[in-house]
Amino acid sequence: MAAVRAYFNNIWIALTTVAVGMKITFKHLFVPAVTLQYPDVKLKLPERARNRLYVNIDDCIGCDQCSMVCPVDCIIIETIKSTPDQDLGTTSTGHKKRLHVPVFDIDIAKCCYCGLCVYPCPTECIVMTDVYEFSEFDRNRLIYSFSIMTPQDIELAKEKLKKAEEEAAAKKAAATAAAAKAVQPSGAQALKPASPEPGTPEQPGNS
Amino acid sequence: MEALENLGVWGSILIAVVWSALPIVFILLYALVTLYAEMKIAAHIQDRLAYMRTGWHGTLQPFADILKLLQKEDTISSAADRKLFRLAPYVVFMGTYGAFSAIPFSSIYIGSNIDLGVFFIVAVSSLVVVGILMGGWASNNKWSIFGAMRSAAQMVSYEIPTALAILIAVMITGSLNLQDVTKFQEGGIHNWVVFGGPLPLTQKLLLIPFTLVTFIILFIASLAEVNRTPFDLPEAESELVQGFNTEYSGMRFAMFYLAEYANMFLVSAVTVALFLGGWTSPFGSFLSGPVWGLFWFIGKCLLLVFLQIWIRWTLPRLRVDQLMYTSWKVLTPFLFVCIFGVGLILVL
Amino acid sequence: MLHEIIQWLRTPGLHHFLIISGILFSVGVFAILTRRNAIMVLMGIELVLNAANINFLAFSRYTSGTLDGQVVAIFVIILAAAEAAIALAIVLNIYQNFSTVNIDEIDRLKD
Amino acid sequence: MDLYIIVFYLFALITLASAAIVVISKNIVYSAFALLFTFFGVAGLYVLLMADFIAVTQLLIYVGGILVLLLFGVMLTTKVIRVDMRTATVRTFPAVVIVAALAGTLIGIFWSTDWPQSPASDGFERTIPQIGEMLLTSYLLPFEIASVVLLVALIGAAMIARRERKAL
Amino acid sequence: MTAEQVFTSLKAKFGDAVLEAKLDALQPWILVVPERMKEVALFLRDDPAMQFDYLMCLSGMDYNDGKLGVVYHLFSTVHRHKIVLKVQCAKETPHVQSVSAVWGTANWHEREAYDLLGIIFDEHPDLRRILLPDDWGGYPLRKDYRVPEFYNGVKVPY
Amino acid sequence: MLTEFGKILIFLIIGALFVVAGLFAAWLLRPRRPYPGKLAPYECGEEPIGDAWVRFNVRFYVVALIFLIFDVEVVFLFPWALVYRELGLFGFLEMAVFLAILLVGLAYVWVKGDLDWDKPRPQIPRIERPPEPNPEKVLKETPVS
Amino acid sequence: MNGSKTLLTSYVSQPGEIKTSSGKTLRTDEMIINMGPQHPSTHGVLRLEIVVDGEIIVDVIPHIGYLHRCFEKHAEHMTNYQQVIPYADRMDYVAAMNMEQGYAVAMERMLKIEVPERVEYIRVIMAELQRIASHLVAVGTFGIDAGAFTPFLYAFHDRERILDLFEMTCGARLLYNYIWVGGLSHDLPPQFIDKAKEFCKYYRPRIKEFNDLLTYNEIFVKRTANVGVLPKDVAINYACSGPMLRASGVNWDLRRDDPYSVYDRFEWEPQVGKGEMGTVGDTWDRHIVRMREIEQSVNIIEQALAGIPEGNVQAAIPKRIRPERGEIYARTEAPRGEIGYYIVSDGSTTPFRVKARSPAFVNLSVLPEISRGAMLADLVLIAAGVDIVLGEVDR
Amino acid sequence: MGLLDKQFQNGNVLVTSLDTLLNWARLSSLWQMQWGLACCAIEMMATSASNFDIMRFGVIPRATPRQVDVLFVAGTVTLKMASRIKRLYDQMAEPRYVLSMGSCANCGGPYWEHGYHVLKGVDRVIPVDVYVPGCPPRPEALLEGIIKLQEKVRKESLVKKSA
Ligand code: SF4
Ligand code: SF4
Ligand code: SF4
Repeated sequence: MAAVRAYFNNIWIALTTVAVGMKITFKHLFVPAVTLQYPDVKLKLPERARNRLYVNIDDCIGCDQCSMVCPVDCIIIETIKSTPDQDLGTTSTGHKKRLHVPVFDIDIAKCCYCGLCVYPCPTECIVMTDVYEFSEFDRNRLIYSFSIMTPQDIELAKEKLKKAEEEAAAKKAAATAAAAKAVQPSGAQALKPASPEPGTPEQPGNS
Repeated sequence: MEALENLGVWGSILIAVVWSALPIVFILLYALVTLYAEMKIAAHIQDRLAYMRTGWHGTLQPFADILKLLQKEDTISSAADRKLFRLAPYVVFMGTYGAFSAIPFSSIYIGSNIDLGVFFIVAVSSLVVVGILMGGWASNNKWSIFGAMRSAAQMVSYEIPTALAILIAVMITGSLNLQDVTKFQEGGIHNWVVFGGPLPLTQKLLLIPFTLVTFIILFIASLAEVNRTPFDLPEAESELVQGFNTEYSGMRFAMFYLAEYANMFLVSAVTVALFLGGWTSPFGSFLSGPVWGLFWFIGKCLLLVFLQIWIRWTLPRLRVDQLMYTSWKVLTPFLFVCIFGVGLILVL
Repeated sequence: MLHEIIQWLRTPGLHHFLIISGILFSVGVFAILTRRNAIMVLMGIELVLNAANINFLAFSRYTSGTLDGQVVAIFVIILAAAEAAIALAIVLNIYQNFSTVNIDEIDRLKD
Repeated sequence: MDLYIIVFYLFALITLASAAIVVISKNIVYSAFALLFTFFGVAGLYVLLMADFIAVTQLLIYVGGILVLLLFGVMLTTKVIRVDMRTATVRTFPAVVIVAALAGTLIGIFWSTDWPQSPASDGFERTIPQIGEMLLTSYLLPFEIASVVLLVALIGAAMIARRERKAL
Repeated sequence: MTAEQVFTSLKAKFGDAVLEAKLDALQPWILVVPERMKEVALFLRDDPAMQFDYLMCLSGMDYNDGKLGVVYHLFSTVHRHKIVLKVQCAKETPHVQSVSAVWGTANWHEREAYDLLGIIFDEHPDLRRILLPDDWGGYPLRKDYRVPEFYNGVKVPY
Repeated sequence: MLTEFGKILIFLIIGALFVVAGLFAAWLLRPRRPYPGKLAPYECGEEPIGDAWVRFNVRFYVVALIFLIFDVEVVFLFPWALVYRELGLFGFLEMAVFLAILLVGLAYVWVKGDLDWDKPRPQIPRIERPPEPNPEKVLKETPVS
Repeated sequence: MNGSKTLLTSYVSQPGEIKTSSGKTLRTDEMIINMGPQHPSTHGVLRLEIVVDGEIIVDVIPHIGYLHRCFEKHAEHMTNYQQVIPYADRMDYVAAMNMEQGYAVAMERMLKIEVPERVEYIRVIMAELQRIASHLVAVGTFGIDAGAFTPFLYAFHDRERILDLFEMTCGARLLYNYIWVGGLSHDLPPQFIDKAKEFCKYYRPRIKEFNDLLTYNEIFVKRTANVGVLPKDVAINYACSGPMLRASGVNWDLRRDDPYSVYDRFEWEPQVGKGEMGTVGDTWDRHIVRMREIEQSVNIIEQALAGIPEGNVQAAIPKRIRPERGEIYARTEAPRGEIGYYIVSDGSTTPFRVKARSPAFVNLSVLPEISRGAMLADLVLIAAGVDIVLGEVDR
Repeated sequence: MGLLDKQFQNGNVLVTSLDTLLNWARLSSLWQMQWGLACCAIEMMATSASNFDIMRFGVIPRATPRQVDVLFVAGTVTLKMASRIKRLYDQMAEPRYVLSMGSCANCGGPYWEHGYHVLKGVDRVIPVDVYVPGCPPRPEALLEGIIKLQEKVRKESLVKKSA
């Protein structure tokens, strides 16, 4: 008898629970959709959103901190020392810039958006933005170079440095030669700095 | 028409051809609508939108889908049996479409007014089983064969409850011809078989519990016949990938897809014609007539299709043994009880 | 002669059905005789039964004019179904025991 | 009558051609699927013989039932290695002789006998009710026996199949 | 039971098989010889006073001094005490007795240690690579591992 | 004149023609660039292990078998359903006997478990433990803390 | 594209003896089915090699490693301990917060740092939110595997709200790098507490709805009850943890039993499986344990939100992490169970060895045991009930 | 060979409009392979969930490669997986597209340096159409990737001979 009871009970429970479920879904049929219609409507991202990196190269002092701390090593920075006669200006945070940054590449395709590079930057020039739409057809376009030095600039800076180094070496040699003699370096000549031409910083990727 | 009649045999054939091509048009239209509607209904049940970007609110989406499928390469796996692989969609679609010939869409439209009506529909649908077995076996893919075998076993087991439920309606209406069955129910909602049919009041009242149960069982069994949730094991994505059509691509797959949707309509149509008064208006002679008949018929069918969709997006699916349990140990015994009950009531 | 044949071909009657059933019957017998696969033999039997059924119906239509032939045909179909069910069960059983459905091999394996 | 001829030959062709495939094909699965067309063609012939109910029954039971059963049987007994699906044909030559003789005799008899050329009746009005009535009246005994036969078949086949499962 | 007690009782039972113990570490550990690891493990699991029935973690180690090792972190759900066992073996003959018959969980952990460090667990029922493909060469977590240039025709390094 | 069955034939033919038309249209448009990799049978991204054409569960057969028997019964039921009212109680009883006999069959297979699909036969895992160590012995051997 | 040719191996299956990859020869009526790596219900890239007899499973051989991303190697190559966190995140990407927390707890124990109370509270809130989010993914995909798609979307909708909270806090939706050794990367944003409270209020009725829709649906119950039963002693022997262990009736929760953080200050209870619908330790129990844990987590979050103290969240972050020589194994309770980090330091600024004992890896190893004799359809649910995340299985 | 497949030299109006129509169909009905690899897959799931609802773009997940148009490589491709990915890609029926989602699939992402078992970019085994950066990309970014892909499809020509 118990088996018969269980048999009918089973059918009954099945029918009722199905009905309950169907009631719920029916209710939802008339609940307005929660969908965000993306290309037409875009979500306002919170302030802290961590998406594509942006480097304000004007403020970068080339200290390499960000690259050091990056766990995936996707920031490549090369620097060229400026000669004492150059004034690269100061950053907006008041740091003195002493290095040219001819290469500041972030392979955004490797980046894991962890944000670790943002914290140590002394000038707060590397930031994560809320730009997330930058798909590409070609992967190489995901390597972003933030440096705005043209090849000529780089050449120039390198030559300068070389010259300065040679000079320094020569001076050093001279200094060693005339060890006793104190050499007063002449005041830094305010040559025209090899700073970049003003213009829109190159925004790689799609527009 | 008459001019054509005068042409003799060939004229009548021409008429018949046109006549029988109508359901194709209907199936296509219906499939487009249902494909769209299914996704939209599902989406709204799930608080989202689905298709929004192809045409106004995505209305053109089914067209895009079909056009896309047309351009899709047709792959036949090298392990497959090419002949049977190609043949299967034909068998499946012919089985489905053959059944449409006995569906009374309206008081003036029925493909073929044979006496055997539903009996023929039940019989010709079995072509689908063979077609599915053919496709699944020819694919030579474990998932396909599993899906096909399951599908066949399932359709076959649920054919008994379906046939028995149909039988009960036939016992009440006394005809197999769906057109006659429908006419039998004319006169308003109270004359529908599901509410006992146009019989003397005492008989009717006695019948109602039986017919209601039968109706529900027929609906459940028809869900299983067309492999819909909660009986969608043959195509259970989470188990069998895509079931028997795993290896099919492009248009061949589209044919299966189309046949599946057409079958959804078919089972609803049978249910409607037998139990819900077919093309008769629920308000007696109000709003009746051939065109309204078409409207009522399709409307009722779509309502059942909606029910199928609604259930699909609500319930989880059964396991094979539970599926068989439901068919043989729940539905069939209940129907036998109903047969005896209805038989007695009608004879006495 | 040719004309006669064409005429004959153009008027399908009892002959035609009988001949078709005869061919079908022979084909079925052929299958039974030649195939070693038990299931194939079964298929041959089904063909033979179908041929018989054609005969029943043809005679019913052309000679008696009653429905008795049809009723008998139903019984034949039913028997065919019952036979198929039992026979296949046996075949499966044999397959399970001997791992083959080849009749000769089974013969051999039995001893 | 023209159409009748065309349809007749169409079905005859379907039937015989597919029957030929059934016996000739080396692949048993092909044979099984060819059987579908044979049954279908035979059903067509039944229709031409004004036996609509039998024709549909043929579809229902042969195609929907027996064929599926056969297919399952085939799929249950084919082995892993594809070669096994081929079914050996033996004694072809003697068989051909016997069958040819048989067919010759049969066709000869059919041919030589003078059968009525036109239907005895103009088809039947609504066969099913009549058949139903005959089943319940003149054929009552076979009808009830049929149920017993079916019962026996069911129990017997289930029993055999079950024994098979036990052996597993 | 404290680590010290475990150590003494192990020492008493297995003698030479228990080599040393560092009991003042953050998490005290006991060093066992690899050949008798299974016995020790069985004892630790089944002894009513120990009942270390829960192997939290099994880690392979490359000590970078020519030695490989396995570290077992044990815990008892009954007595709620923990102990760390270690075994060490030479890099050339990295054989350790498998404990997968003692703790079911060790099965996969040992396969992993085999896969990544090449420690061979004797008597393991199914010692195959688990994470890396079967045709991989070398044991990547060894300190001297060189990344292959190509794997099945695909360049591996960036 | 075309009989009703003729129309059905036309329906079937049109059904087939529709598939032909669809596939023909696709044939016009679709690319065809097969290569062995593309035609490899799909098995979730792995290479197939073993052929798919293997023997299947006998369950499938048993289900088809029971179906067949009941299918046959349905064939009898339909003509009966059309006429039993005219035959009155007698006709009903005849069919009742018929059904009853078959129901015996149903009951039989039900009781014998042929209606069940392969039920899962879960094997609950167990852990091999050595026989419980003799507590006294253990106590002796292990210095108690 | 070079080398693609060599990737292709033969596509033809050889006739003859078929062996499983663990070397067992098949019987004639058995067959190998490959589920995955691309299969709708393997939740990523698990591959199950299934030996079936009909539909009954004879054996399951899980193949993992399709997502082996060399976490341990990376950890050894980092230039400092902090950099490991992004990789720890990516282990269990569904519950990144818990992964970070585990690592942070281990490192703090090693460095013997006390973290400020506010940090602990925030960590608890985050960990519990993450636990809800993770369980939502688990029960949602469980629904899909059972054939019900809608519950999954409801679950994901709720999860989305949690992700919004996370994004507000640390800017990322999935992989946060939020919990640092000794502190947090950011303090909570000002609106956070209100929003979180709002979420809790919104969420409670949704749990009931979800249960009505899926958990107590008779079909679902019939599918999961008595399926994949894992007895207590086997669970312990296989070192299962988390909901898997609790569903087997072991009242065990690291938050309570091996305490860390401030869980002892809240009122909550570990949920254990009771076998209401079938046997203790079946798949339904695993599901219901998760559902109930979600409720408990909401409780904890509400209490933590009410009691959160003020303070500096970065006070204890060491400038330079250089632990002494030594090693530590520390474990915490992630949504999937015990996440343990075994960290060995050689006294330098980079870890010498980091081994992660990931819960799903261990839980998965019991899968073959509990799925023998079940049906193919059950296996899908059993695997879903184990709730694996391949990232941490393979690391 | 399809009759129209790459058969025309230059487009006349008819060909061009046919092209447009077909491209439109392909781009609006990108069926996606239901497959995720790693963390990115979770975001992919989130994209198909109610809040972002990828289906608005006509993207429907299908389980078998035969019926899909686009493969989202969402997550880290390991070397063990590479051959499988290649095989699945091969089994897709043409026309087919690949969208690489996330840093890992683009170039190995965070694992490019020490990941001995990580394929450094899925484009080493299969051709990629669109790269979506991010780790993981936000759901919107994936949607944007799809829009990009649609742009690409729109510019294709099925019937014209490819140069
Ligand atoms: S966000 Fe992380 S991975 Fe990306 S550049 Fe910064 S530190 Fe490197
Ligand atoms: S840390 Fe900041 S200033 Fe230093 S190199 Fe990086 S971006 Fe430039
Ligand atoms: S790109 Fe980032 S989020 Fe995506 S799979 Fe790789 S590590 Fe995970």
